Amino acid sequence: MKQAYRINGGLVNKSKPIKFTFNNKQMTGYEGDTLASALLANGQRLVGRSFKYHRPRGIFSSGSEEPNALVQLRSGAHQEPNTRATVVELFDGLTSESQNHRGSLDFDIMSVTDLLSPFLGAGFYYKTFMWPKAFWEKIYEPIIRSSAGLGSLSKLEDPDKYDKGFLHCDLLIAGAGPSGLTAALAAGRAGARVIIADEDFLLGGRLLEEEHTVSGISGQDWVQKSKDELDAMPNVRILTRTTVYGSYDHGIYGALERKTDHLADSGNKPRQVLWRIYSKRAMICGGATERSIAFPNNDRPGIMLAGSVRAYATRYGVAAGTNIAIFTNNDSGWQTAVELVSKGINVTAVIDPRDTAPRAHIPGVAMIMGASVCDTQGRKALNRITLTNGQVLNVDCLAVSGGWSPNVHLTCHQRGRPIWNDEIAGFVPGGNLPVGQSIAGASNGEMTLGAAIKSGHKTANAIVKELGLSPSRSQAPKAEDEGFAIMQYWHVAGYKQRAWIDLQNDVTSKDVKQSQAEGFKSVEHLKRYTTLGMATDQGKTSNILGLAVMAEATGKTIPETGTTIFRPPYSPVAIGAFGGRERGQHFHPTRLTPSHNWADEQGAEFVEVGNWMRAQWFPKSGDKTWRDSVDREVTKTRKSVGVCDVSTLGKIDIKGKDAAEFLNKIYSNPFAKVPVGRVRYGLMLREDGICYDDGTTARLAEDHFVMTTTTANAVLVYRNMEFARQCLFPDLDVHLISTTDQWAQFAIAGPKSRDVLSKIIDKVDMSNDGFPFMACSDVTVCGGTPGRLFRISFSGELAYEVAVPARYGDALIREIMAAGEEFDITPYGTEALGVMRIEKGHVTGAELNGQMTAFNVNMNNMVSIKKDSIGSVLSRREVMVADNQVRLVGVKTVEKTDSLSSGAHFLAKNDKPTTANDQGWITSVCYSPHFEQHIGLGFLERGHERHGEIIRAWDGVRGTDVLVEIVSSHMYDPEGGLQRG
Amino acid sequence: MRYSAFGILKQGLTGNKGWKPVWREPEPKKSYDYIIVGGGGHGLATAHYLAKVYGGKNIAVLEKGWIGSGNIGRNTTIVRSNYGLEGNQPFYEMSLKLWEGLEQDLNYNAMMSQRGILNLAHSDGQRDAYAKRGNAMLMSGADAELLDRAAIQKMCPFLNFDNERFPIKAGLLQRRAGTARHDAVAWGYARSADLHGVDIIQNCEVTGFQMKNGKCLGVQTSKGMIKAKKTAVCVAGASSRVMEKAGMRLPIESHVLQAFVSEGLKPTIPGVITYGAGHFYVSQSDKGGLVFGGDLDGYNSYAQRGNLPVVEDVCSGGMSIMPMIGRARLLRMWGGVMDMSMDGSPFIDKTGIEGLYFNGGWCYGGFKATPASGYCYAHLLATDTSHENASQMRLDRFIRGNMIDEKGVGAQPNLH
Amino acid sequence: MIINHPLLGPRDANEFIHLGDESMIDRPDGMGEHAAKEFHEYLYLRDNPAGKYRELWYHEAGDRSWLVVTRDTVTHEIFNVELARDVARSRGRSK
Amino acid sequence: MAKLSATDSLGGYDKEIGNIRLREIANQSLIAMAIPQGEESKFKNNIKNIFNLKMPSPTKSVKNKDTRLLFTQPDQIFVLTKKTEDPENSMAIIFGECAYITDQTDAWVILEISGESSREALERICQVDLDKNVFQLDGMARTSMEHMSAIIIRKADDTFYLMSASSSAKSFLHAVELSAQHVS
Repeated sequence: MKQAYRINGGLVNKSKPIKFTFNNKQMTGYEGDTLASALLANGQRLVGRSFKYHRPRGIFSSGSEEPNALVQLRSGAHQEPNTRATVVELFDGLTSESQNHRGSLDFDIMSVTDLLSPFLGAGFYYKTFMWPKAFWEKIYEPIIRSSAGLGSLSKLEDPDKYDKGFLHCDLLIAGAGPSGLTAALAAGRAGARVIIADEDFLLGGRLLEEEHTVSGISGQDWVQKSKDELDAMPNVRILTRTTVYGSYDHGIYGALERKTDHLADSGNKPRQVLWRIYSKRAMICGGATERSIAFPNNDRPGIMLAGSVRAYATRYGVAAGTNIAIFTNNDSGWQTAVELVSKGINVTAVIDPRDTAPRAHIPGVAMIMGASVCDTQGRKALNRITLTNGQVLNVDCLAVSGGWSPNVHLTCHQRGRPIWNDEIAGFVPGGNLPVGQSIAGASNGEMTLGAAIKSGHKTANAIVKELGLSPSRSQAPKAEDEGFAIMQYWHVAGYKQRAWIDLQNDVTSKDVKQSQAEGFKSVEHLKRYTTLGMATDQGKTSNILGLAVMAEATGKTIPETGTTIFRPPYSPVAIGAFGGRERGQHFHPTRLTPSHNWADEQGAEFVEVGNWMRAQWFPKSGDKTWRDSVDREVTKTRKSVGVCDVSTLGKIDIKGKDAAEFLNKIYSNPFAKVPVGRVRYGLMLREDGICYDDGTTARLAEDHFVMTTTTANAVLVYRNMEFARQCLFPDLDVHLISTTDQWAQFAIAGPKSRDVLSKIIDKVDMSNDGFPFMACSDVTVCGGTPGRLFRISFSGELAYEVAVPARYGDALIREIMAAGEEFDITPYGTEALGVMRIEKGHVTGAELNGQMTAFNVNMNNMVSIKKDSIGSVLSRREVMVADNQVRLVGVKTVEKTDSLSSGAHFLAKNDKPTTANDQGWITSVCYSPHFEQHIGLGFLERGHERHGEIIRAWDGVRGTDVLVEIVSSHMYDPEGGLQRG
Repeated sequence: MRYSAFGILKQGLTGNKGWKPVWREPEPKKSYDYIIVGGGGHGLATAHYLAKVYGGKNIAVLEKGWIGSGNIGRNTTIVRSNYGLEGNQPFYEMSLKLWEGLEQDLNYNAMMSQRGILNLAHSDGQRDAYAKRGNAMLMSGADAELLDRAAIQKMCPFLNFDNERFPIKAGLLQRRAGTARHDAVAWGYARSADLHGVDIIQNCEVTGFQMKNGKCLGVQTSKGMIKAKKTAVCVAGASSRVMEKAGMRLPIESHVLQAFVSEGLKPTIPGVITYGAGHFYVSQSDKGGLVFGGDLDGYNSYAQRGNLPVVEDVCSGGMSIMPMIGRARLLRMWGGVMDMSMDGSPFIDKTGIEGLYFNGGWCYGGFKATPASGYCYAHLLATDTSHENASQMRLDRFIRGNMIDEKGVGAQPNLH
Repeated sequence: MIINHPLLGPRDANEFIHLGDESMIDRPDGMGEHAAKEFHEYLYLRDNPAGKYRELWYHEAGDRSWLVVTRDTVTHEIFNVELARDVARSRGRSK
Repeated sequence: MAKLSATDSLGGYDKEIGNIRLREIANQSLIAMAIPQGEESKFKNNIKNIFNLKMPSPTKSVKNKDTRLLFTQPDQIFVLTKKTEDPENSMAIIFGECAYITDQTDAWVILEISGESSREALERICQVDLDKNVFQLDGMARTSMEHMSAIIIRKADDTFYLMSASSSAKSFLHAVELSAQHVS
């Protein structure tokens, strides 16, 4: 198909043809085209369907404000829905498809909704679908749902990469049109660190789309000259294809750079990079967006924004039609006419509602003043328009200009409100701008080229001064001030046909009026009731029109009617870009224990514990299930000896003259008098009296303690201790540093643990008297490696923990296994660890879940009332120590063959499962090889005095209900003889 | 006017010219029996139930801006009753039951859509915590199911099952949960309250309370003094600012919570899904937008806008559990001011001041609570006793040590 | 947001953890006569101002300093940043 | 019994990606020194006497031939120096009462990134301003990269030390490698 609408000129490279498809139709465009310009060049009028009424729609604009021309770009996993054809750079092999139709684009069966439109006006959902009651869920809603949305996701993993980055500058310039470029030159010449970003793939803005003279040369040449100068400045960074999408606190801006979207293949590089830009100052040079006029049937393919028709001719060398009429309420429409004619495009007429003399003399063009367009024909492409003066014109393109709206979005992202400017009939930035932000050019209401360039120059120089630099002596480029006079004319009223305001969401002037009639007068109500401006174009071309029609209906002025809040992003940003590289395996960092490689060699199963990977169990050949492995690990450890990597436990080095006094405030139990060479178990409360962590803390010297925390709370405990140190007790001489990663630490447990360790530890009296339960000491291991030895037990057996610097961990585990071989030592994982601690009745995160007090876990005697420690006061509140509180208990199944499940609730034998009958719940369960049955821990109302009772463990969501006996939580070796032995 | 199929047909055929205002715009009277301060979802629901269920007469709702301008129109529209604690669960289940009958009760379609909520668990501990919660839900008469990995894969094949940093172990499913059209809830309650004679007064800011020897006699407003036998404050994020005028300090901080919506997409996601290993939850609206969110920004704020770190954190969570959404575009981000209480649970209670009542501390769970909150608040106003399902939502619970801390993170609002 | 650290200069707020009101420094005496009442007010009741607010931040990804930041909760403007330890001492805290 | 042999976090990684070189630095000891309250001046003098260095500023490290001092916390500095077997003890002996010393050698992994594009690569993970004129020679910052806490030191023109937790060394390496690949 040849490019019938291609004309001479333009910035496309006609020596570089590019093949692409639309709805599988092969077409050709040129390098420098957008998908939209190429479609127009190929005469493709109908490109999509509207959201609600499935009306045929064509390309409306030439920028990111496009409401109609949304396509599904690429295919397969790369399919990208709702992509604006007007901003897609054409690349070889591009494939695109139209959206939101059932059947073909030309024959969309859903267009029946258009016939039903009288019944589907504003807010119709809320008034209907209610009868009969059952129908809403089963019939109406599924139907509404199925017709929702525009394009579709592939439902496959996004195959592209995304990245993020951080940039710093003195001055960020958003927009590289005339004012932005001028500003960049001024600031760059003054030596400021400048970042200038533009969403387009070329610099220049309107200077590419309109013919102007700047400082005596053509606008396009001036752009090139400026670009060359900026490229040569090391202090200036140019970001094209980069949308500054949001303004955030303290000079931070979000920007999205499209790195490979314009290429057929990303080459395994990130598709897009999300920049966080830290700026001292920022200039918004975002230009202005043209808007339409609400006249009957103003939504047909071929009805476009006038400035865009001009842009397609001048930048892309494409005529938007063969017979073009222009309908404008302002002078820019006339400039469009002049420029089109100069390019040999046939302009039939300029229609202007103003009762003045024509705004320009254009030979061969009917200049119809004081008239408007009041109807149009052509279902899938415009072919005729009717004017209020009765004239009928045969045209295939109607270029409409309702005036220009300054792009104030970035100036309002921090909830600032723009103010109305009658002269330009648009909102301009208000007084309450984001800190450090200035605006120049059309986005500041300076609508003429001359004014835009002047303000860019002036504003940049002012900023340069604020930055403490001296402005360069260069003058602002010269350009003329073209006319921009406008009549505030929004709506061709008094006709019964629908006049569209929001093209994508199908909001018409009727909907706005109905919304007003029903009392939804506030702009926010209007927006929410009619969905005006809530489509993918965020109302860039429709919001002001909607306001104007609402103002008309309420007899208020537009400023009285107000605007809705502008929110980021300026134009939609891929969720993948915000996600960046934190995906899949790299969502969070992975922490490995010092014995990880060794455990991996043993075929260990690993489990995520926070960011750690911990060995869960060590399968051996012959194990049928994980239970076999765990049972073996437990039994061997209890009978002989086992070893477990416990390096993940938080370790904090606490040093200082006041270290003991400090710990005495941190722990609820006494710590002031722990002897050197001894370890003590400590209980930590939050200030609200709830237990949140526990662990052992060893005193290695008068002024040196080593604290262990749970793996999960290591960071939190450290943070809280720093708070106590700096904010509560600033004069205590105490110093903290995390040593979690410094040490490889192994628990060696079981009757033979002493024998194994004797072979590892250098010259220490390991006898029970020489190194008793809860002893600790600096040692050397394996002939001289510095280490630490603790005699502590989580398993309830005779047990030790030995630590060496992490780099020796791999070697040490191998030595321990070798030393333990004669005792058939077994490595054990977190599951076996769990079994042994449950048998022993030690609490962990399952019990200390942030809701339980020392009273609940029967450790109230560990909250000293003789001292003031964190949380002690509030732990004694009435409800928290009431008799009916739940208390920690052990449970055993009555039937040895029954199994238990965590999360089951306790019920009396004959009670129904109701909230009122709920007596508590099970927190931890396991199969105990020792007791040869399932056991568990749990919380039960008055549980401490109910040992021996038989009740039910009811687990409704798992469908089980078993009888359990309540026992003490200390099930294994309650006297603790073994660990002391 | 009552909405009916016939009415809509008639309007459609006569050019939709006959629609009447959904609510009146009365001038405030000199005095009322009940003044409800705050024309958000909870305030309007309170007015509706007070008038319709408890036969309250002479009621006014005072709204500083336009009704529904607060969090009712700025949330992710999730409706559920999957709580674990006795102080909460029966209340939220009551709320869910009211949601289920809302269209008929209001003759207004709030588009309640019961497509279920699935909370994903990524560790045995998390799974068991969900089991405990699910059982508590069943005990309160709610529905709950514990799904295993296979069942989840069947239901949501698009989740990340191959390359997960934190594998999906299980999920807690409540089928009756879902979403509703947030604005319509406010409008439906307002319309019904108005039909029951409630004066809804917009653009009427309360500037102070009329106090006389420890008694509240009414409110000063931008439209003058208005007397009331009972004054009921219900202003969510503005709770501290308003109650300060009555000399009260609250166990509440105001924080910003951001939420996000994508461009419209053809139906992709069945119900509400929450990621247990990252800060991300998502559903798809009737219009096709992915509506999603995550955690608070973490700092106190009244600004109704947030910052980038949370946006990126939420989206990376989404990408890691649902890698198909990468090419969907984020269309709008916004922030709401959350009245974060010190234990993450709300208050519906009398104050120490006679004639002054308080409803607040909804954190980011206020939307789903709207019907029950209105109902229980109306009950309190009408009877001066707490509704049985809100009996623990008291202001003195911290003095007594009766926290309702679902998350177990203690007295730090930005962690709830 | 950017927090201008008194020692390190401007840093992105995402390096910090936010705790809450500066008054968290004024921990009551747990052995005092009215400890229960004082702790309730200390831990649970907040002014929660809309406007200038003195709050505690922790530079967890940085130098581990606790800071007192004076910030407007409506505009997010930051007026002043101090080391919390200095503030604590100035408010009479010692050992 | 055989003396234990050490294993480096990244097994002595050394690789070139485009014009960027990444390598693990494993021949250094890292020692934390906390300053006892009231001993500030004594500590300062010791630093002068022992290393012939002044105290590092919060944003700039100081170094001599084989030792570099980093500010890590208001009352704490890190000493980066030639690797020795038990630095905690040896330093304790030298400093005695006026410093609390904790070995951190094994808590950290050190990655050196060098080459023309090193800054461009770091731009993708480091939110600190690394501009030549802002982050000058010996400049240092403690920050976070890809959710991992990190210390960055500018060693030479385009050469930086990156330090992060040893347990997540592989994740940290991946983050830096990826950045290098993305810009090469």
